[in-house]
Amino acid sequence: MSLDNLTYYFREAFSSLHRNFWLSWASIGVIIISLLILGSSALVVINARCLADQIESSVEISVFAEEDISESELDELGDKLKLVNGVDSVEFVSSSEALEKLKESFGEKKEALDGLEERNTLPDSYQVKTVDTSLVSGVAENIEQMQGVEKVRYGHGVVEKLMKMTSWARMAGVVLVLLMSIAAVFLIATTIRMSIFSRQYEIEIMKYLGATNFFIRVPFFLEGMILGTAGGLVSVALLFLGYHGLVDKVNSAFSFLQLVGGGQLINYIFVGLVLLGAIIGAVGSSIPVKRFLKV
Amino acid sequence: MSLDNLTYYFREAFSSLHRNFWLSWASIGVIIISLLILGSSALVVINARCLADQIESSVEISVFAEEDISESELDELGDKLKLVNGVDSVEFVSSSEALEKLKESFGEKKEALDGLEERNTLPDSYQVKTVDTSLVSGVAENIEQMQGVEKVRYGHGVVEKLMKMTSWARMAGVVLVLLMSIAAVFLIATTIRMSIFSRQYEIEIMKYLGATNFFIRVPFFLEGMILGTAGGLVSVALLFLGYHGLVDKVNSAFSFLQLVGGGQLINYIFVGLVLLGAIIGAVGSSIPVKRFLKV
Amino acid sequence: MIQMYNVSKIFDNGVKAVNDVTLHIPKGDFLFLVGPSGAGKSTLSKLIFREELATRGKVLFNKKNVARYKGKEVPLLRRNIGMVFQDFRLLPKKNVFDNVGFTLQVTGKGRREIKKSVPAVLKMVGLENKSEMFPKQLSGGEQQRACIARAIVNRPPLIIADEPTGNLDPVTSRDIMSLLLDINRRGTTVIVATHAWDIVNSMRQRVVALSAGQVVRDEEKGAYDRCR
Amino acid sequence: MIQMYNVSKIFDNGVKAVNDVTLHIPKGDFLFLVGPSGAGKSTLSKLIFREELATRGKVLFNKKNVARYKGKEVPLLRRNIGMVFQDFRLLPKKNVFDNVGFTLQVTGKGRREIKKSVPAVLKMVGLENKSEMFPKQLSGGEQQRACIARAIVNRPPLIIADEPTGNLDPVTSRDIMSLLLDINRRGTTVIVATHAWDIVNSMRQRVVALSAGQVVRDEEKGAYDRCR
Ligand SMILES: Nc1ncnc2c1ncn2[C@@H]1O[C@H](COP(=O)(O)OP(=O)(O)OP(=O)(O)O)[C@@H](O)[C@H]1O
Ligand SMILES: Nc1ncnc2c1ncn2[C@@H]1O[C@H](COP(=O)(O)OP(=O)(O)OP(=O)(O)O)[C@@H](O)[C@H]1O
Ligand SMILES: [Mg+2]
Ligand SMILES: [Mg+2]
Repeated sequence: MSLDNLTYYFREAFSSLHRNFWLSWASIGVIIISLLILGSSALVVINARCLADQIESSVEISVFAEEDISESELDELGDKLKLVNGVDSVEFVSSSEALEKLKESFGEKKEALDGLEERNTLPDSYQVKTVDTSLVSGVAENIEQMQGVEKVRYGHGVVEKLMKMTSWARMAGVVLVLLMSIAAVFLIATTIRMSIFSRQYEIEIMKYLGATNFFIRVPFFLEGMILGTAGGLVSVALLFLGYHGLVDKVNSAFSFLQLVGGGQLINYIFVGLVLLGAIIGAVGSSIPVKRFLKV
Repeated sequence: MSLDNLTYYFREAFSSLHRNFWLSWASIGVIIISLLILGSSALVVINARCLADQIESSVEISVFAEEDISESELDELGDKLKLVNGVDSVEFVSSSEALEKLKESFGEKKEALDGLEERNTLPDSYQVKTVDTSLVSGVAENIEQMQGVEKVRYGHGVVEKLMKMTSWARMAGVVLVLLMSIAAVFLIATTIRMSIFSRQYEIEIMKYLGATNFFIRVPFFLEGMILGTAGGLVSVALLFLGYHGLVDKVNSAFSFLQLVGGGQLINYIFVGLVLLGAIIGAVGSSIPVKRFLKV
Repeated sequence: MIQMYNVSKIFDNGVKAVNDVTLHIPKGDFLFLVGPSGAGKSTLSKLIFREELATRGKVLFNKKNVARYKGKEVPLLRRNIGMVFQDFRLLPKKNVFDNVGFTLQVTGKGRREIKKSVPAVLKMVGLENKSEMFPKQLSGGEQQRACIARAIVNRPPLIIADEPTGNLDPVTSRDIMSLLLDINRRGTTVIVATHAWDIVNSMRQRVVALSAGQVVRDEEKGAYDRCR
Repeated sequence: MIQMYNVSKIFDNGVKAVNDVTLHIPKGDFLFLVGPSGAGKSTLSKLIFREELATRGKVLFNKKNVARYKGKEVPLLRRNIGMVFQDFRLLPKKNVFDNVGFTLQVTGKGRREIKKSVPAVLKMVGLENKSEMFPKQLSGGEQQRACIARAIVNRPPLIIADEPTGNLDPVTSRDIMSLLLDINRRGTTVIVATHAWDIVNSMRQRVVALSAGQVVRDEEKGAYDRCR
């Protein structure tokens, strides 16, 4: 490929963008909207996953020791718990700490429990966290059979429901992003295809004049890449500004609901969107040309 | 408009759909996807609002009477509470009922409270619901000043946060649906516009042959309406099946998370989507023709 | 039927295609418009047809300035003119029958009338076997004849034929010209822009010669050029 | 240069456009293809150009069956043939200069060469002042000449001109024909499908007459038809 050809390809691509002004803008508009929708879904999914992670990591197993157990046996039990498969961390909570926690969870109503201090019936316990939420019930069963363990408790139904819900959210997220990707690819490719459709006549003539398929397609490839990259950049810019505005507002308004403020994954999404735009633009512009080349 | 003309218009519309086969399908595809995205957003928003309503309606003010109050004074207080501006309902909760409720909310841990029954320190209370969540703090202040009231309690910070969040969710919902509507309209109109773009040559010739603008536009109008209605019906069908599948699964999986299963509003959305498709299709097909009629 | 007074047409790019033309074409005339390539014949036709508007001067059709036709009236003007376009302008997605029938369709004619008139006209131009074919499937000359059929099918009071025989063999050309002359004899005004010098010379009708946008000759019973 | 053996072309709709044609065109020939409208002249040209493939029979170009050119080779075949299309086929969004330069562009010629060759060729066909104009802004004859310029600019070994003077006045037509003859004298094979009987008769070159897809006459130093 000589320099002459290279300049020709770029000149063609740019002048075609200019000559097909309306079509170019329409395509960019569609690219921007598609990528915005895809990008927003991805951000929603990331936040949902992050929330699910938080919820899951707070699921613990309470292990209550037999009442007549000695101090040293209690310590020993704690050490053994740490060795159970799937256990992440073990924390000792004394009877009085348990009451404190309980009161805390009561919030404003805590004085209702004032009477309890004198005859605290809450037992000592170990709070066991598992490596993964799906292991909770298995680990609990194992622990129940251990010596010195009176009772094991974890939010049976609730944990399972939570797990279901978070795994649902994850799956739904993957499905959502997948569907949105397909939709975005379809929308962008269709739009570009249509804009090329209206140039069928030109493409055929070029072929009749002895142009190779490659020669005809390269400018379309470049043109699509330019459109796609431009659309990608604009949508990422909008998404970036919009999302950071939202994060600022939400994170300061709700201390209990924190959006993912930045980080690797979000940067990947932004870069990914621009790349996706460029790729669909380039490929989507040069593939549909093919059908008009068969003359 | 004679019958001859009418049959001509319809014949033209249908044969154009047939002749511009690829363009027709591409347009229908874009319409389906756009309306699917819009429809899903609307369903998400409806469910979010419904959830927000549930959360809000559960915000109550607890009113504790002075300890030395007589039975009749207590009743009187209840009646007076009902008359306070903004109060929706008042319910008496006796000390023992309060303990029951507390135990319930403890779920699996309720035996920890076993000791309490003997010396129940929980006071009697009135649970007051307000007409609107935004009135909670005002009503609470008023009640506090009433005779015989020892203390008033409601989740201060929490209520305000919740209120903020639900009103946010509502606003975000409206914004989301609005943005999605704009996006859908843009996508559909652009696609149809593009498909008409490729027929510029034909439209101009018709004008040169003495056809009136009306004569040229009617078949485009019909064609767009057919495309839009077809796309709308398909997307509503997909949405209906998908959503009801989801509702069945979610509602049976999570008793605490109930999706809106049906009802007027959802039917409105479905009808609205079909109408929107038909209208954008028809209008979006006949407006862009205009620019080619100026010859 | 047509009066032009000091008409000039200057295109956006500065080309003066028609330059100060004054011309009268009475009803019932048969007129050849001749001149070298790029002389302004097509532009002059487009001015009557209101495809282009004159930059200066007035073009009257039936005593009304064509520039005065606005919006909804333009189609009414054009229905009075059967135009054979130099570039054919057949509707690519309609077959020959529907292309020719289209001019009847736009005036709201019923299907029965269309089914009667169109085949008759196709027969006149020798396309009776091609009515189901699409423009792309026709030879150059066949497209041209379809275009002529379309121009005459609704019996307009004026026919403008821009180079109607450029893709036709001599025999067919003569047939087409006789057809036009025949239509003229029944009262239709006919303007033919053409390079077919042999036909112009043998028919001895009014000849208007253009050169560089100006009328350089206007003769009753004229010839293609003075020298012959 | 071209050999056709029992070539027939039957279109999808059953039309037999070319019927059992056997024809040899040696290198350096100048050949007129004549025949009534719809006789199959354009279809025959398209068979050589590989725009259409023969239904039966063989078409050899430089001893190679054109049907054997596959994919990437088709452009190479076409670069050897300068084609003047009956329907012009100018690129609507390129101006005259770029349209004519395109055939040089596709063979990878540099800008310097294009800037030298194109104006020279435009001058030959009399379009030196129109190089910045777009096809839509040209008269019919000017478009036709742009098309001729494009066909000859890269000096192909074969030129096929399908009705190259249909929109040209007699003087310009003669100039174009002399130009083609001139190019032929320098060794280029030239095929001209035409209805211009006067030119055919005056030039006395080989004439192949088609009728209903069949070769009905093939004469050295022939005339448009036997009677004249
Ligand atoms: N739309 C346009 N914009 C600019 N210039 C134009 C336009 N249309 C025509 N011209 C120029 O006006 C001049 C007259 O063109 P016109 O088509 O009237 O010629 P013509 O007499 O019909 O020629 P031909 O016999 O070749 O068809 C030409 O020089 C042409 O380049
Ligand atoms: N793509 C096609 N499909 C079907 N029939 C076709 C097609 N192209 C041409 N024909 C038919 O083949 C016949 C020969 O056409 P062709 O274009 O070769 O004629 P021609 O000799 O060039 O005529 P003209 O002088 O009018 O240009 C015609 O009857 C035409 O209708
Ligand atoms: Mg002209
Ligand atoms: Mg032909």
